[in-house]
Amino acid sequence: MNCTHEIVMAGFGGQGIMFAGKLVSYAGMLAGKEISWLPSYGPEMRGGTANCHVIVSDEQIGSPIITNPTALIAMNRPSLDKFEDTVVPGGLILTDSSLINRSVKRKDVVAIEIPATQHAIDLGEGKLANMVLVGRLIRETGIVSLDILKEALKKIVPARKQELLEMNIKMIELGYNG
Amino acid sequence: MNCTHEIVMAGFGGQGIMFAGKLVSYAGMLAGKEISWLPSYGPEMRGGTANCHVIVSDEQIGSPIITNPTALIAMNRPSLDKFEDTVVPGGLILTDSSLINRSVKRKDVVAIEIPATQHAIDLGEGKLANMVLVGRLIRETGIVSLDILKEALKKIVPARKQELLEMNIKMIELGYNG
Amino acid sequence: MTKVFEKPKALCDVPLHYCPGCTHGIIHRLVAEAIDELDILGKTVGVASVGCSVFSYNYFECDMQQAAHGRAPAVATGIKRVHPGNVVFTYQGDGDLAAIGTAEMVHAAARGEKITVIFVNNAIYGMTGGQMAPTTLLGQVTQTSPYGRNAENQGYPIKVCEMLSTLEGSAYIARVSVDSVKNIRNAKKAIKKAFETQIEGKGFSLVEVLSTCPTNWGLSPVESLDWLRANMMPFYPLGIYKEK
Amino acid sequence: MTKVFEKPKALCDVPLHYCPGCTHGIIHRLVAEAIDELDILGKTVGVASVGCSVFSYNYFECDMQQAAHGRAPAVATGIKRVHPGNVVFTYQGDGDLAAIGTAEMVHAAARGEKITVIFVNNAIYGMTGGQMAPTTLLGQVTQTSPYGRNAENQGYPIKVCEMLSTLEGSAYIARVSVDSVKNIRNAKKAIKKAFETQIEGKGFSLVEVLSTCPTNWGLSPVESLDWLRANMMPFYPLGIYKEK
Amino acid sequence: MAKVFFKEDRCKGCELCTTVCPKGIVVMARDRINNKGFQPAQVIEQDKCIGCAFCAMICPDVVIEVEK
Amino acid sequence: MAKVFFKEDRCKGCELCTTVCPKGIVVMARDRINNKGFQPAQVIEQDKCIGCAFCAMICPDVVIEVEK
Amino acid sequence: MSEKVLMKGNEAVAEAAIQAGCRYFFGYPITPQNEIPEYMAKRMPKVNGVYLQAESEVAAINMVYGAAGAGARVMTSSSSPGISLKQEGISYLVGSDLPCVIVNMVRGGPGLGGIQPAQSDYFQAVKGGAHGDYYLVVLAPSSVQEAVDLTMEAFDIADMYRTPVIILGDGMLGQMMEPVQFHQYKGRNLPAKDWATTGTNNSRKRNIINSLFIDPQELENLNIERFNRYKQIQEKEVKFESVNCEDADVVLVAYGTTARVAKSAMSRARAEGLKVGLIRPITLWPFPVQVFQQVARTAKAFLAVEMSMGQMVEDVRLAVNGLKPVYFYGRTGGMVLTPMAIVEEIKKISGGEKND
Amino acid sequence: MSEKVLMKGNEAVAEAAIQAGCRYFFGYPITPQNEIPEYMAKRMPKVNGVYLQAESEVAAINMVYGAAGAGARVMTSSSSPGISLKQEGISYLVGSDLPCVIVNMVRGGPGLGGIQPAQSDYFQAVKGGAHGDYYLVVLAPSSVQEAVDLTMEAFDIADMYRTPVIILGDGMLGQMMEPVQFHQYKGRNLPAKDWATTGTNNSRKRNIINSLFIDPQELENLNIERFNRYKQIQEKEVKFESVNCEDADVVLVAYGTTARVAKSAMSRARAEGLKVGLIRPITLWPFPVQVFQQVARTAKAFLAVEMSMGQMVEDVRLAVNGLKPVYFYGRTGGMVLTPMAIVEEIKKISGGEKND
Ligand SMILES: Cc1ncc(C[n+]2csc(CCOP(=O)(O)OP(=O)(O)O)c2C)c(N)n1
Ligand SMILES: Cc1ncc(C[n+]2csc(CCOP(=O)(O)OP(=O)(O)O)c2C)c(N)n1
Ligand code: SF4
Ligand code: SF4
Ligand code: SF4
Ligand code: SF4
Ligand code: SF4
Ligand code: SF4
Ligand SMILES: [Mg+2]
Ligand SMILES: [Mg+2]
Repeated sequence: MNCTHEIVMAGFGGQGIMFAGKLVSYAGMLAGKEISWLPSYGPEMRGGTANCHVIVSDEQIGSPIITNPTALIAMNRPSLDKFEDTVVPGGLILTDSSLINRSVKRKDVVAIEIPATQHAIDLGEGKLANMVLVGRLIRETGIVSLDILKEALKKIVPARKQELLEMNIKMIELGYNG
Repeated sequence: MNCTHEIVMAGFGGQGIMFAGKLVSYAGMLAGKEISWLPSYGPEMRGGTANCHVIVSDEQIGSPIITNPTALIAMNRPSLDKFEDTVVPGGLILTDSSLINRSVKRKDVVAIEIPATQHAIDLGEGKLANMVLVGRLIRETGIVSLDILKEALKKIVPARKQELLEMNIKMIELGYNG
Repeated sequence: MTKVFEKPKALCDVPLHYCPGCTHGIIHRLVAEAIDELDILGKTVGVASVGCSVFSYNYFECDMQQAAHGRAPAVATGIKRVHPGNVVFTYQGDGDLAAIGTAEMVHAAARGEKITVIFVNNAIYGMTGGQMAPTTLLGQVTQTSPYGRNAENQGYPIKVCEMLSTLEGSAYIARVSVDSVKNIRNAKKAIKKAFETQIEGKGFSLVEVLSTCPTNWGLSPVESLDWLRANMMPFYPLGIYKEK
Repeated sequence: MTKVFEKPKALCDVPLHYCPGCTHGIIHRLVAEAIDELDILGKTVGVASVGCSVFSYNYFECDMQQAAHGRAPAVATGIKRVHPGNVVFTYQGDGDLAAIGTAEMVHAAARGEKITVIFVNNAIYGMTGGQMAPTTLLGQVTQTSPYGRNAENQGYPIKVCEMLSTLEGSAYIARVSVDSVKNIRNAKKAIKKAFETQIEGKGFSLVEVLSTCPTNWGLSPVESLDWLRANMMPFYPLGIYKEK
Repeated sequence: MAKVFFKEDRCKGCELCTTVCPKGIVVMARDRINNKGFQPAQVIEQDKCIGCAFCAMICPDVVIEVEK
Repeated sequence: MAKVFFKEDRCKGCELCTTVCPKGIVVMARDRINNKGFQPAQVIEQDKCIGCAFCAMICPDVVIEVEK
Repeated sequence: MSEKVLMKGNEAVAEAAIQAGCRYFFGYPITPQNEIPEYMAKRMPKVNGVYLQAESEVAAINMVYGAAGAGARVMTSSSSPGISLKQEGISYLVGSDLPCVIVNMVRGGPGLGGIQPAQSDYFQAVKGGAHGDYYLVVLAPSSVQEAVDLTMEAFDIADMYRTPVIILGDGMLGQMMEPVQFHQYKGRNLPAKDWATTGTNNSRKRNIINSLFIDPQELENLNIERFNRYKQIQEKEVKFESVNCEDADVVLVAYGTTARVAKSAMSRARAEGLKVGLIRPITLWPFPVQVFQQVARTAKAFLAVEMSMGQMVEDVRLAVNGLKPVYFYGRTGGMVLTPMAIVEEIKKISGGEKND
Repeated sequence: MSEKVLMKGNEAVAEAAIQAGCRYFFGYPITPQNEIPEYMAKRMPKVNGVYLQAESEVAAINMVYGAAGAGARVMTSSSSPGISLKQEGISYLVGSDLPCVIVNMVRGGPGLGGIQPAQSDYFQAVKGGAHGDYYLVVLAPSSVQEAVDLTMEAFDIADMYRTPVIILGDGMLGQMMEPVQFHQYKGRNLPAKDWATTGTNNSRKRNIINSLFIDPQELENLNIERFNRYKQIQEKEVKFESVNCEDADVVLVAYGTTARVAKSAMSRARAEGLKVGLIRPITLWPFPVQVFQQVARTAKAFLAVEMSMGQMVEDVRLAVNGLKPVYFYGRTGGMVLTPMAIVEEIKKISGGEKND
């Protein structure tokens, strides 16, 4: 059972939450794992928080809904407020500290606060903070290898957006190594 | 079972078929019997034949639909063509011979052909041929007495149409006695 | 001697079920004549609606579909989108088109759907026995306006041609009548024009035909034509409302 | 010092759920201001429709009903017929009113139903994530017109005021916008006038308000107002279309 | 000379045809009913017919054919 | 003298108010985010305000009150 | 005590509604129930009520929603295709807990079908034709008199439990005339409609009529609360008639007009020495499950007869739960059962010829 | 062999339809199935197909009628309230024997309800939400891959038996992404659509698509003919999955996404030493009755789990027919079941705490 990763990624619409989730899912698929990806949907998306549930597992996946994530990526304060308490003890919480004006309160989890947006701005594109966080996520959890993640990225970023691809990879590496 | 009268009345729309049926039903009700009245309905009424099923019985009435009438009043040829064969052996067929250019073929029924419309015209209102036939019907079948029939008529013809009432009674008597 | 008048080929050789003197029959014939004259029988598909004309699927020699009450324009859209080369028409009463079918009608027109609608307005629900229609005139007595249609509670009659003409997608909209030989001739012209509009791909076409319902108006067929002229024609002016 | 501007009493003191810069919020406030000014809060019943404004039942301090998609005018009719003394309004989007609700809208107008319709036209289905609406402009890209709305296949946008004005029962029909202070002022006037029309028993009233959907237009709120001015206002001219 | 034919059994006796004949020769048969039970329309004075087909045009039941 | 009040936590940072102020004094706070996570609108130069309430009228979220 | 009058089923239902205090009717014509709107059009103006012909069945049911939400006793009626169109609206009425009465004079289906009597809308009425978890109270009169009595009661049940109630008749019931009496209507004690949108009059908190609950936990809670009310209805409102079941080998099960035919069949069969009984569910939902459990102890078999291809028979099977075989015989498409044919079926069962 | 791709359930259904030859789609937006029309809007023009956004669900289903009658492979999709609006149209499709595929991504109800996943439209889909005697073939995929495979097959079943086929999913299935493969679509051998209204081309007798049969005998005959086709479907098209039933004491019954949760629950229960099995109906109609009859011999009890207040459980009861107790556990209104809660229920049954 321990080889099942249940990741919740949450933030505002427009922060690339859904894309980040898709990327990890895709990488999981390439790695030969069972995967599922489930977005929150409906009016709560407007103005409020958007989130997605990603499961990467060695076993067949039952419900794609995650009640207690093994890892949480929170990209705004409402998301952290909403999901902090749901993370399993010993789980991981990754926050974008450029956007969240408080710290993680839980003491029984691994809390990592990264100024991801700031890093991303420094590297040239603030909107790719999501990739910074994904890079860090896979380092912390080992869901997939960095190589597979990059491979997945290549598959889902259209060839004509080569530039974007490279930028994304840079961000991931920053997160992974930083 | 013999005290159940199942009467089909049929003709064109406008000939007072439904009214005749209602009258007999009402009379049956006044006579303390169980009764039901069921009209044909729907598009076949337009242009084609209109008919109604009247059951007057000493017992509770099951289906108000009559498959094999004990008595048939046919006021046009299509009606006679349609229902002649359905009448029970020994049953009654009453036709308006002013309007039907053929005779009853069945030999196992009591067939009475009355030039009802002609009689009614002679008496002053051709449209009351239906009453002539009803008068004859109750004489032949004894469903109700003539008095009860008249009483019923008084109840369903509005008081302000006194003249019409008298005319109707005349027609019924003509049929009953003629 | 040559035939100067005979049954059009597009009309089946069967008796019509309409009441005596009901002008649905005339309108059927005009549609069939238009189909004959344009020589399009083999590619025409008709859509019968729910109303006295529901059985029109038995009367036209082309392929036919029978649509749910009010939905003929949607059904016609389905057909036309699958076979854009077909000529698709609907035949609808005023209850069908102007009451329950309002949305389907308005949107087929707005889409400029390349179909032709024959809209038979007899100011009443004929088939169901004479209830008030959206086109019933003020003061008109019907089974469900027994004290005469009254604007305060039952609203105003809808002028369909006027309303649909406001829509960009409508390409040909006309109102005609079949109360006289002259008007019957004009009606035929309009119906033909409507089919042509479709064939030329210009957009949505509709011909509203003022029609009688002797049975539910409680008038003889001849009186019915008089009533139509005296009451319907002043309120529903004949004419071409839109032509692209 | 006196308050020259504050939250109207008819508006509940809760945050609105609309996206940043969505002009639904302005329109809500204008409706509430009109209710305040006419002092009719206690007898007003509102009908929320299905769309982004579905939660408007949480925002007005009067009794509210939530209606099925497109059916707000029918629901309002039910309410008004039971309590003719009430002031009944619906608040509907363009998908709700001009697509699925076309028949209910047309017939409420034709009946001269004494209700007021606040019709928020943002040329898109907001709530469901930005699909094409009947009011989407030609060429406009939406989730279901990804190559731009194209008249040939997807038809033409519907001009609701123009269409409803052809109906005898409509008593007040106006189109306004909330893109500028001036237009907001006019919008408020029109909304108030619409309520007055109802209160005076003149018939059906409708105010179409051109509105933005920054989220689904993919523009910032400020850009959205520009887009509205540049694209919607020329196609949907502001003005009073009918006044009895 | 023109000629009109009536498919008599299709006639519903509505009388519309009688109102449009410029020659006034279309009349109802009061002496008989057809199989449907209606008194049918007829033209007895065929020779007066000018073949205008007005009667046929207004007939809702395609009862009438006209030759000229 | 006029005064504008902002219920800052209701502000969604849409910037509409900033486009209508005749005095150009409504500006976005770039230095802070409110509880909802938005950079709110604000008026610093209150003394320049003429109390026209344009800002309030265009605000979709009833953030602004104006006194005069 | 009122006089006996002769009335069509449709008219009788309309008059009964008015006598039960219904003052709002929203309808749309369709055969074979047109006499209901027509009667309403004539009578409502006389009793200060409203008859409004809607532009469609969809509009009609949503007008019912508005009127019911505004606190009125309100009714609509239609027949099969029209009732299908009302399904979304019915689900909304349920979701907003609004009381109303809906009449379905069933005709042959599917599609435009025919206009002769049928019972093939049983599933739709009883199992839920619309979306979501819900039941409707479904009353099935088998005579014009019963149509009157049940219509009156329907309004009380609707108001008591805040639920739509269906009167499920058929073309035959609607069109036939029988003698009826209108007994003085004694209503139940009912809770005030303090939830209705009448305008706050600035003197109470605003009322909201709504079926949207975006938080699934809230929606689930409301569903559970509603099902608790359903449980009460199941306990208190079940109605049925059972005849000759004590010694019966074969028990006929039939409702509505078909039950009349079944009764004739029962008499004939008894006359021929066959021990036949009849259970006639009057409430189709709640279904009278207990009487089946009881009768199943002594009866040898059940025979459901319906004007359908077999719909109520499922509820009979569920009620009997395998204790005894349940057979089916039906006609459909507007064809009506005859007593003779039912007797034949009974004989087949008794002779072991018929398979479960 | 095609590559694995990651796709949303909704998009996968849309793509599968296109690969199965569907070239006509008529829809109307509603959450949570919007990705279907949106995908169609993008893809159809590329394959010379037609995507048309109708003015309503009612219009959409009637466009489907027209297109199906014209001989096309055609699809529509919606979610609960929208499907309720389609009921009349569905009955017409049935009555005119027209093939088509209808997708319902179910959400919480009744009324406007919510938008989270639910299974509370089971009755509507399986028992008949519309009027008249009829059934629909109802397919219930439980993964995105199965959604693809069943959608493809749905078109063949529809054409083979001239019936509408429903794909019954839920919001979760529609919204989730999973890896899928699009296998080369091998169609069945299907009869020619010589009944379609394509225009006679003056070379054949005219075709009529119609559901009106005013003569009840004719209508009955057609209904019987249709039910004969249903019998064939019941014989040939039943699909289900059964796992661990051989030695199971308690057999879970679940379909769609709930079956996934049930599987997790089964694993957990087995891990705790409880002998638990699972039957997953894939065709909800025809319901896999026989497997229940068989398993009922050895199992001690059945537990139906659904995202509803209990709907499929009736079919389980009918199938088990009293042989063994049938229990129910469900959540509703958009609440989703958890494996833990199901295991709890299993324990209650095993411990005799739960009542039938
Ligand atoms: C959904 C539905 N509602 C109602 C009906 C009943 N109905 C049949 S025809 C008709 C009205 C027909 O009136 P119109 O369209 O004016 O045609 P007419 O008979 O006057 O030619 C109605 C309401 C139906 N068949 N289906
Ligand atoms: C019967 C039905 N069909 C579809 C929907 C889904 N739906 C919800 S809102 C909406 C459209 C809203 O668009 P609009 O009316 O323009 O309002 P907006 O959100 O743009 O303000 C739709 C189609 C529904 N809830 N019910
Ligand atoms: S009822 Fe009226 S419209 Fe229908 S066929 Fe008869 S006359 Fe014509
Ligand atoms: S989606 Fe559009 S209409 Fe809806 S709240 Fe957001 S901006 Fe406003
Ligand atoms: S063709 Fe003309 S002239 Fe001859 S009978 Fe007919 S209407 Fe009269
Ligand atoms: S118009 Fe036709 S149906 Fe009418 S009387 Fe003349 S011939 Fe007969
Ligand atoms: S009230 Fe007028 S001047 Fe003052 S801040 Fe607002 S817009 Fe500017
Ligand atoms: S208009 Fe209102 S919500 Fe928008 S930025 Fe200004 S104060 Fe904030
Ligand atoms: Mg009409
Ligand atoms: Mg909109």
